Amino acid sequence: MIRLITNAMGLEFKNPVLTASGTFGFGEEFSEIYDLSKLGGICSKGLTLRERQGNSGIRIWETPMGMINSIGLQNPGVDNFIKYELPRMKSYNTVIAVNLGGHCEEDYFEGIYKLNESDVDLIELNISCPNVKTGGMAFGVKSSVAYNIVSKVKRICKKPLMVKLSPNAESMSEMAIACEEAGADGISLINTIQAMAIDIKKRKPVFDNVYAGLSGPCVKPIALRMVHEAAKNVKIPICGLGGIMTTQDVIEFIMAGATLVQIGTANFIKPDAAIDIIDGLTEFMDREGIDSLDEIRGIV
Amino acid sequence: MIRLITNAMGLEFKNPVLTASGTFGFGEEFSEIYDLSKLGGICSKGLTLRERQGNSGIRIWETPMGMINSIGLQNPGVDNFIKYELPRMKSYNTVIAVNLGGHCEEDYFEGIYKLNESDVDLIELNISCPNVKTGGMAFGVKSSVAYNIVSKVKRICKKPLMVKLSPNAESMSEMAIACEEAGADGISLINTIQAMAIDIKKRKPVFDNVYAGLSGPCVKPIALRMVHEAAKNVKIPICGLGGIMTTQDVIEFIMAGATLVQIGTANFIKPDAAIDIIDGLTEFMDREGIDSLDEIRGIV
Amino acid sequence: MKVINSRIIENNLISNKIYKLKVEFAGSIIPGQFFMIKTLDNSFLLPRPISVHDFNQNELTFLYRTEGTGTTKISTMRENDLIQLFGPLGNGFDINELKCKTAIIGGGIGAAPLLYLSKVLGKNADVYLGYKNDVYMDDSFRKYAGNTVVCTEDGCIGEKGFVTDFIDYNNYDAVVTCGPEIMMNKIIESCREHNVKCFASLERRMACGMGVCLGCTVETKDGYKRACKDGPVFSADELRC
Amino acid sequence: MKVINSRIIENNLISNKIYKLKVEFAGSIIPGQFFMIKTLDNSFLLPRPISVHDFNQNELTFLYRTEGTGTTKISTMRENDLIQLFGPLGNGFDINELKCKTAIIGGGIGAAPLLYLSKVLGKNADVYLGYKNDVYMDDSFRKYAGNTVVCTEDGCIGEKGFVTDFIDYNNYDAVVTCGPEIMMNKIIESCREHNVKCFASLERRMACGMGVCLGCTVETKDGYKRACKDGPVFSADELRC
Ligand SMILES: Cc1cc2nc3c(=O)[nH]c(=O)nc-3n(C[C@H](O)[C@H](O)[C@H](O)COP(=O)(O)OP(=O)(O)OC[C@H]3O[C@@H](n4cnc5c(N)ncnc54)[C@H](O)[C@@H]3O)c2cc1C
Ligand SMILES: Cc1cc2nc3c(=O)[nH]c(=O)nc-3n(C[C@H](O)[C@H](O)[C@H](O)COP(=O)(O)OP(=O)(O)OC[C@H]3O[C@@H](n4cnc5c(N)ncnc54)[C@H](O)[C@@H]3O)c2cc1C
Ligand SMILES: Cc1cc2nc3c(=O)[nH]c(=O)nc-3n(C[C@H](O)[C@H](O)[C@H](O)COP(=O)(O)O)c2cc1C
Ligand SMILES: Cc1cc2nc3c(=O)[nH]c(=O)nc-3n(C[C@H](O)[C@H](O)[C@H](O)COP(=O)(O)O)c2cc1C
Ligand code: FES
Ligand code: FES
Repeated sequence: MIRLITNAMGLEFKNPVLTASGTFGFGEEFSEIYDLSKLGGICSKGLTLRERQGNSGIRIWETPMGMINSIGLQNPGVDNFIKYELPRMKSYNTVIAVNLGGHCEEDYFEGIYKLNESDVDLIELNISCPNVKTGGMAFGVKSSVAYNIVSKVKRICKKPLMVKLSPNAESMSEMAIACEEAGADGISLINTIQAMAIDIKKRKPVFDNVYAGLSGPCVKPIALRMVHEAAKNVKIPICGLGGIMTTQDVIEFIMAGATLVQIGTANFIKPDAAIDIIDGLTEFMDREGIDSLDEIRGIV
Repeated sequence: MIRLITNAMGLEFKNPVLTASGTFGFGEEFSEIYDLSKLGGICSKGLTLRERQGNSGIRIWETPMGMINSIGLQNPGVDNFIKYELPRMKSYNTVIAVNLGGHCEEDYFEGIYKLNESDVDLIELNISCPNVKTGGMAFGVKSSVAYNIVSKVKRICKKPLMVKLSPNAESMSEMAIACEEAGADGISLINTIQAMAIDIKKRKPVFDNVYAGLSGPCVKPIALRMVHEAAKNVKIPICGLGGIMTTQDVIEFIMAGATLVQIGTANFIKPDAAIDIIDGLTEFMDREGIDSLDEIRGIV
Repeated sequence: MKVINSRIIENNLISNKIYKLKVEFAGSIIPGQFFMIKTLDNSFLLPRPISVHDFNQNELTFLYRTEGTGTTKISTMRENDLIQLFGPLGNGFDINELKCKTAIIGGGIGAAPLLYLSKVLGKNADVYLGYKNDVYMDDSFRKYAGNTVVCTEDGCIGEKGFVTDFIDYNNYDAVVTCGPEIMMNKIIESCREHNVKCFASLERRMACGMGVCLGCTVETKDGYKRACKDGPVFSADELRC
Repeated sequence: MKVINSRIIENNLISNKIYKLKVEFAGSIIPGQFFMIKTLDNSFLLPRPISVHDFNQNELTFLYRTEGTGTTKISTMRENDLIQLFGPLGNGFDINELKCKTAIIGGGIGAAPLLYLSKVLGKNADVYLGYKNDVYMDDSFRKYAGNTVVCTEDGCIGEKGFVTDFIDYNNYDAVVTCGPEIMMNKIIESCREHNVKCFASLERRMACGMGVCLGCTVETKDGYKRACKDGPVFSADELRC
């Protein structure tokens, strides 16, 4: 297991496998299924400064080897998180990342100020949520806009800062470079891809918000390309995700240049998927005679 | 069947269902399976001015509910096409579209001059192929670049001109608008999405070209969103494609605003899929008591 | 709750489109709880929520209707095949609230989760089952319930009419229901009128089934709740309908 | 060629990971042709190319080894299930070129397409089968072939060694081969040395199987050809290896 220890962004992760924001709640439910200290880390459900109810109407839709969600950042807000969720999360004995979204610059700043004073290990700045009408993804499409918000956040942020990129960005390479130049300690990608579903009986969009976010195995080939593209363009560590279901998928992301990975939708498909994947990594290293994942990282 | 007749770009289509470029060759093989005159139209394999060998190495890779291809526009060139393929295609008694790619402006112009003098019904200008190193998709990413090439082509083109857009475009709405303003008679979308696969045993990308194009049911939710986005922004007719497998998929694209659709990867999965889909359209109209697809077009 | 690959003991068609699936399972289960079920192949992605129909001696029984891709695929599984189960999930019925005279009202396949409840409540609870025209599950209920009333819309079997026509709410202290929304709404309304406490088991599209994805929202008087974790059983008092 | 949903007559394990699939099919088939095969669910997307192993009286037989998702899924299909077939596809062997003394050389599962050929060629053709350690198909070949030589790498059954060690190319006017690339390359080389005409059946990843996608390229002296339509049988003279 020691072979899996991964250092990135000034933090030590027990292994490179984190669970992805919005697919793991705040960990409590999963702690009934397995020992969370086995994880490399946990990314919290996306938080906003203030509590949010989330979107009305249908929120989940299955697609061929994928799902579309329109949760709309339902969350208890930063204060409630720090008070009620974080203490329990810290007891899980793994790296705790807070996924922070925002509607405007001030929201991000205020959230950061509060989190600066908390026990959180890592901030994952969500500039990419496609499910909220204002802000959210708007920060994640144009690299100049992203550069602006990331550099401002970085100036005030006392925690390691990982920026979560949107696959809907105009250019993944430019976006990654912009975040690196703005001072991000790392980047994670991809968030969900903007998609749509139509209910032909009702002759209406399935989602009240019309567009929503696609995730799951169907997006993996796209996510892998984007991680590779980002990795070729920046030196900061990359946390790769998008459709990871198996250890083999993780290896692919690492070969494409990812330092860390996140498990998202797979947590729904097989709730102990992350543990299988971590176990599989050790087996893979044994089989291939590898002492450290550094030997294959970015090899492609 | 008369109810399915669709007029667009100055042409009459027997029905709104065409077969997509690169998935149907020049029709010959499929003519052994079914009567091609049943189709709304056929888009030829992507042509370039001069014959191309296409890419080396593996060209096909299966992914969850999708496939990645790296054919690299292997084709006989415009002259050979006009001489050897087009006469037979014209005998199929359906709308014949030529999919034309290019590496540089001059290639496109010369191709158009030759096709102007031919029997081709429609030109589908491919500014979006992700599988050739130079040109190809480069024209399809930035809307200003697309505007430039499309307006120049339009000036010399004597056939109806449909521009095939890339899902890798920076912004689908801006791209659609740029093509409309440049004078396109219609647009078709989406081409394949840039993706990647890694062979972890070889520790190498699967494709010699590293990145290649993703298609099939997995991309449908994304394609549908893009078609909807384009339809909300332009008045020219839209030909929607990307992952269509069933009549229900077609209805969704039409409700999202498509006038025509194309069947791509489905031709491989069930070679007579297009016929099933066309038959299904009639049944759908009967069931819903609809006289014309206009009643549902763009309803969402 | 746990994730296991469980062996199928039987998976048989028992009525039009209705299958009974029996699997091995050790653990304890509250009536009204459900499992997320998936085949081991990739013919569909999200597990499907299916309620516990019956449970005893390490045998867990589900009753499901084939609707779309997932349930149709599940119906092709055979004896000894393995199937992925995740559960038990959800709050289930609060038995303490039902130690009074209770009416259990099920509509169609919606009655599936009510059998195990009826078994636990015993003769104290009467059962009302409404069907379109195809009747199933009635014999199982008769074994446990006080009184069992069966009706069909066309009267082909049992009483003719909607199940809601045959209940005298004055006879009951509590009502439990699961079935089509329109039926449940009608029952909730009647219960409010008659001041009878009422519990309804709701259905929502689910991804995780365990409370983390926030995909299965139910609008309550306290804001959104999760059908999978705060439910699927809700007190009619909480519901906004 | 046609697309049909065909009824499965049998689909049985006949050796380690090797299945024999028999389906209903009416039509005519040239030895060496193949079908694109798919289950009717969506557990995988692209049909899988599988060669005709045998054909008679409306019964088409395939022999396949479970490799990954697709073949494993196909192996779970049972009698009377329907399966999607598209074919027959490919050029098949040119029987006229093989009306001389012919050696048929198969390696492992690669021998599958050679049985129907052997049946058509009859006693005029000898058969050489090489396996790692597990031998199958040998009895079927013995029925039709002139001489049948079986060998295994470890000698557990038949001769010990590689199949290529047991062929005297001087005895033959033509050689036909299908199996691992490294085996086929060696045979092609020997045939060139001995001036024996040689035909090899090649495998490539395929999407359409009918010549339209251009996904299955084979490098030949005349440039790229399509394994599915211009092949899968190629004359060694054309090949660049
Ligand atoms: C808590 C709970 C318990 C249930 N118990 C039973 C039971 O005991 N017996 C039974 O027959 N059915 C039950 N259902 C309904 C059952 O889950 C759906 O019929 C099933 O998910 C449909 O899946 P499908 O693949 O056949 O249909 P598809 O339409 O192909 O499914 C597509 C997606 O929509 C979801 N979906 C479709 N219909 C429903 C629905 N009614 N409720 C929730 N999700 C849906 C599916 O889960 C899937 O994610 C229950 C639902 C819930 C929420
Ligand atoms: C013309 C032809 C005839 C064949 N005849 C037979 C036969 O009679 N018996 C038999 O056992 N096998 C045969 N094969 C090989 C067989 O097609 C593959 O073993 C099978 O496609 C593997 O699919 P999978 O889903 O099990 O593996 P996966 O690895 O899951 O397949 C993933 C993808 O790669 C493709 N692929 C993987 N391996 C091969 C391969 N060796 N050749 C072509 N595509 C491959 C699959 O078709 C699929 O698209 C033949 C191949 C060709 C091209
Ligand atoms: C139900 C759901 C909710 C999500 N919520 C968030 C969120 O709050 N913040 C965020 O950054 N990403 C969110 N995501 C995106 C995931 O973290 C992840 O980026 C995406 O799903 C791709 O990974 P996957 O394919 O492995 O799921 C959510 C995804 C799902 C499916
Ligand atoms: C094997 C293959 C070859 C293709 N070749 C071309 C091409 O030459 N020109 C083009 O514009 N699109 C080409 N495409 C893209 C398709 O026309 C279509 O845009 C894409 O596959 C999405 O539709 P689908 O998901 O229905 O396949 C090709 C696609 C495939 C799968
Ligand atoms: S299904 Fe995920 S929270 Fe209920
Ligand atoms: S598989 Fe499509 S051309 Fe050969």
